[in-house]
Amino acid sequence: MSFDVQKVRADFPVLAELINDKPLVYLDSANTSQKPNAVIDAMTQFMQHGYAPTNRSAYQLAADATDKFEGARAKVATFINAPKVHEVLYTKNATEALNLIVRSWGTANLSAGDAVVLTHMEHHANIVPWQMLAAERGFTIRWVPLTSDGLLDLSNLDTLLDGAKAFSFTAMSNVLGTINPTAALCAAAHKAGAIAIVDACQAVPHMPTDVQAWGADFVTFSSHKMVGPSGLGILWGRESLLDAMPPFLGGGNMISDVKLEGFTYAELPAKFEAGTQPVIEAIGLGAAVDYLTAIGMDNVRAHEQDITVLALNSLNDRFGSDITIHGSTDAALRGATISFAYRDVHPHDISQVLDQNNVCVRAGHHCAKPLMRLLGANATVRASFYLYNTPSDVTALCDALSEAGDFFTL
Amino acid sequence: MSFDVQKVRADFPVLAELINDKPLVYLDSANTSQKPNAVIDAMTQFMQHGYAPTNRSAYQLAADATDKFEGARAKVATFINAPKVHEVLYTKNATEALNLIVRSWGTANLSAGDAVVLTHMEHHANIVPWQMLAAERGFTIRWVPLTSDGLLDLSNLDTLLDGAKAFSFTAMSNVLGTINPTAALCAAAHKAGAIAIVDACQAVPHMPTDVQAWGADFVTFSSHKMVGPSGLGILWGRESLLDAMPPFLGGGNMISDVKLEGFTYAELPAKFEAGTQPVIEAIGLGAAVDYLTAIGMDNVRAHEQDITVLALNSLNDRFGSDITIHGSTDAALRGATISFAYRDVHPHDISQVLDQNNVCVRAGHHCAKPLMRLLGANATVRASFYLYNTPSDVTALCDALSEAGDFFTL
Amino acid sequence: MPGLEDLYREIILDHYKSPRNRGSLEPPAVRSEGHNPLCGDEIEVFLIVKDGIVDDIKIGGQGCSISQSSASMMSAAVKGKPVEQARALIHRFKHMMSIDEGGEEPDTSAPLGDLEALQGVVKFPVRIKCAVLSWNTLAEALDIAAE
Amino acid sequence: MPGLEDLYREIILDHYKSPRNRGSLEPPAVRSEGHNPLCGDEIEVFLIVKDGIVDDIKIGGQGCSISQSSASMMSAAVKGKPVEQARALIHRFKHMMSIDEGGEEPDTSAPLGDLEALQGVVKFPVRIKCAVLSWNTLAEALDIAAE
Ligand SMILES: Cc1ncc(COP(=O)(O)O)c(C=O)c1O
Ligand SMILES: Cc1ncc(COP(=O)(O)O)c(C=O)c1O
Repeated sequence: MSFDVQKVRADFPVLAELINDKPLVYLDSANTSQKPNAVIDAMTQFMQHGYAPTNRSAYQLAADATDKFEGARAKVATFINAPKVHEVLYTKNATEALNLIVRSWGTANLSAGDAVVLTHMEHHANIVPWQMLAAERGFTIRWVPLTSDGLLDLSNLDTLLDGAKAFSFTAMSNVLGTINPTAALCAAAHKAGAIAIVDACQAVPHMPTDVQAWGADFVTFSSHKMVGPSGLGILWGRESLLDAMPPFLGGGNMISDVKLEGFTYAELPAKFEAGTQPVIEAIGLGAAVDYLTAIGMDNVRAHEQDITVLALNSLNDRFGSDITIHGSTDAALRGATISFAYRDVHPHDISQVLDQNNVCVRAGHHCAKPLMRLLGANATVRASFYLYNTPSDVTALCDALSEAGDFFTL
Repeated sequence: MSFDVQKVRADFPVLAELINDKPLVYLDSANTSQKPNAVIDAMTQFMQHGYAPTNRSAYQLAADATDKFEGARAKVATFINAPKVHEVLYTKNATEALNLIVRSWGTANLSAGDAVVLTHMEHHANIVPWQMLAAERGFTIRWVPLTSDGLLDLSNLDTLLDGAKAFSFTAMSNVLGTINPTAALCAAAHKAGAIAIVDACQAVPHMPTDVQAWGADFVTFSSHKMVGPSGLGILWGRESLLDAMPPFLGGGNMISDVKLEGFTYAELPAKFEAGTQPVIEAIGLGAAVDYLTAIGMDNVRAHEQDITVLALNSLNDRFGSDITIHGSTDAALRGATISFAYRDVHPHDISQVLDQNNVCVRAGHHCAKPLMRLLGANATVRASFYLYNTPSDVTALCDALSEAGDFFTL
Repeated sequence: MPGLEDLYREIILDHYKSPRNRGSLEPPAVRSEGHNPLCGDEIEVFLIVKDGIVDDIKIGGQGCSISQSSASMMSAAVKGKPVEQARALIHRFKHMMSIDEGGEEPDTSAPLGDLEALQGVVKFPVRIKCAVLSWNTLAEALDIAAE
Repeated sequence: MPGLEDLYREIILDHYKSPRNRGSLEPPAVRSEGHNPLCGDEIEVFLIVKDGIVDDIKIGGQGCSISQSSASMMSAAVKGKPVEQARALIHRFKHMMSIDEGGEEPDTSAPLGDLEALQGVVKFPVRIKCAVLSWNTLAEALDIAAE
């Protein structure tokens, strides 16, 4: 299928909004993405015509809702090439998925003297849960450092992994855009006897994902970053690991039996899905997966690569030494998430001027404070592009940026 | 405001659905409720025109989304008369809210030798998390028994509470419909030096709720049972308790600072809200709260009480000794959730015949297996009514039930 | 929408009202237990395997007409049969219930007898779990007996 | 939509470019630290209270023009003033930023001086946290000094 960005844009109603008579230039998709009509309609239709409990009641309406809910799980499994549908678990977001792994797998496997390896470019969601458990259990966290162009410095990886029980890393940095060599990192983890956990929040929405080709043990991501609704995340895990782990949250749906003396738990996936699930959201994510599949994840990646080249070139051409772009300059090694510093103007002030032009970027630490310290910044401006962004969005960013420059050099 | 059930029904598009040319008779609201246009539209509008990250980015669209998201929190606070808005925490469902309390408060406060008091009519969500922590910590769980008409047997309450650290109970049984004397139970807990945790899943949707009048310490409920979307629950807690508790999930948003060596956490409510929150869902719940407030929770309760009287009378009149209704026969002591047994026909078979007439009831253990054992049943049929149900729904239930009787007495 | 007669064939109601092989067996008979967490149905299978033959089988527990009649028919179908044949029948029955467990297509040449009547359950997806519960429990009992 | 001039008054940019009381103080000066978790801004307040008077104050940390200029103006406004007056000013400033902490309405009779320029921030709700960060940090420092 050929990719037509104008056609894509027409699917996203918010992109047609005018704010103060100017169009919206949404460059914050690494934070959260906009939603196409296909997703909005799937949720609306379901609420209007088919809402019912899932996996609980036996009447037709409930059976149909259950089919849609479980059907969405199957779609997600196909989308990431999971070997088994029941290895795909619904969570509330990627953060909960990571906490689930740390609490459930970690509690069963980590104690004092053990080590877990993270990287310097992790999101807080892949740091804090480990720190919380480490404070209880006394295991060590080791950190893979970065090279000066924002790639993982793998020169000492084998030493870092030596004796480690888990290697947990992001497939793509949400600050630098760096795409990590996920399959090689999983292989290195396994060679050292560690499990490999991939935070794929920034990868699944933007490029084809194959958890088997990666060779990962756990993969996590969020619906809201991949044109799906909020309130839903995904944890994929190998059946053998998930089967061996204790449950995470207790309650309805995850049990096989409950007596006063104790409970027994259900099989996958119910074992890890306590309580009423995000049903409307799962149906929305199913529609999101269909939407992205129809467009083709190869096309999404190719389009974003084009935009990345254009954006890097435009920013450098127009602002030269006034701008410092963090991370790699090679668009083949990175996604369309671009963090930068502009002279000594504070990112918050830049984003203010940009906002005056409806250019929406994030200014801040992007939930990656350890990385920010490494960059020597409290904050950066981050423009992140997605399948619906155009070359004219790049122009709008550059124009607004030079206005910011003018304003703060009064 | 006067209450007009036909007007209410017109707000719920699914109730106008015809299945096989017959109208839908939805009697499964204790499981999950249907959604009015006001909620569906609020979510749709937000996704079409205003979707953006909350509490992260600084541009106008994001600020507006944050206002709506935080505004919904304020609405919920008003709805339950919470003293402070930041005591209202978003979770993914009531189950997660209960797990949060048990994990966070429980881990800090419970050890071997301690005791926690639950009741025999609890939902698995208010049992299993306690059993999970008890298995780790070795504290004891004590159970408040029931009287033969399905009320809590409070004759030994003070003995049961003696030395206990927490009393966690449902405000209304999801099986028997029993409404518990919540304020008195909270007072008894406090007299014994225990905290009072109220599972208000079945109360908040159906009657006016005032957490201060209850004198509770924690109150939990789910959006999807109160005409709001799935994927969202609420935990209200006293500020002093929440402040003293360790965080539950770790990640973005809940931190103040993160260094390689460790993290410090944010203030309420962010402290307990790790990761991207159910934003679309919160806006939906805000609309649900507005909707219920406009109708008036007193009116909802009065309407349901009328329906309960009618249903109890109709079932008894038409089926006499063929039907056994569990729980109290006094509509003042119960909500509109009615569990029953019909001759020796299995509930699953009854629900099948009912479904053939589009009468949607739940047949099963209702996530309350300890209670079912007490009733001596593996399953019951449960018909649960809500603000949109009518006297003719009661008739439809009775008609379908006599059809089931005929069919299984061939 | 399929009608009630599609689901509740006469032979099913007959097995429900007069269940075959109802009861329990003392050890050395093996015992396994199945739950349907959805609806609370419980099945117990008591099994004696002798010389590779299902020498005796008894069924306990409670459940709806579909789960009870399925268990009753199952017990009648496997009693006195070689273990291999019982396993093949489990595979074939689940296949009929549209549960694909991989492996070879089952041999459907032999007549199914009473079990044929459960075919209609497939049109009521929610009830498939009811029909299959006893079969899964039997599979577990066979595994235990083989240990 | 309010324009940039509403937010970035000249006096604000002046304080941003030439911050007053920038630096640090050694103990026995007290120190407190504030973070804006939203954007990463950090403020340090160093404070010496002597005989109920803010004897000296220095400001460290990094942040945007709003948080930095607010801190600079604040330091100038409270230096040499009685602690009670500093606390009253915190209350009044947060009130101006539409943050209601309960308690009495602040006395707004005294002129605010440079701080008046920050009034425009209220129209940019996201930036209120920037403006208030240093004031919360000062409140904490005053609490520590009072211990
Ligand atoms: C009394 C009671 N408590 C807890 C729950 C759990 O709620 P949820 O499944 O939304 O987490 C329910 C509903 O299922 C309930 O009825
Ligand atoms: C790399 C990465 N990991 C984890 C997360 C956390 O995702 P969520 O906030 O949806 O839980 C994010 C996004 O915020 C992210 O970019």
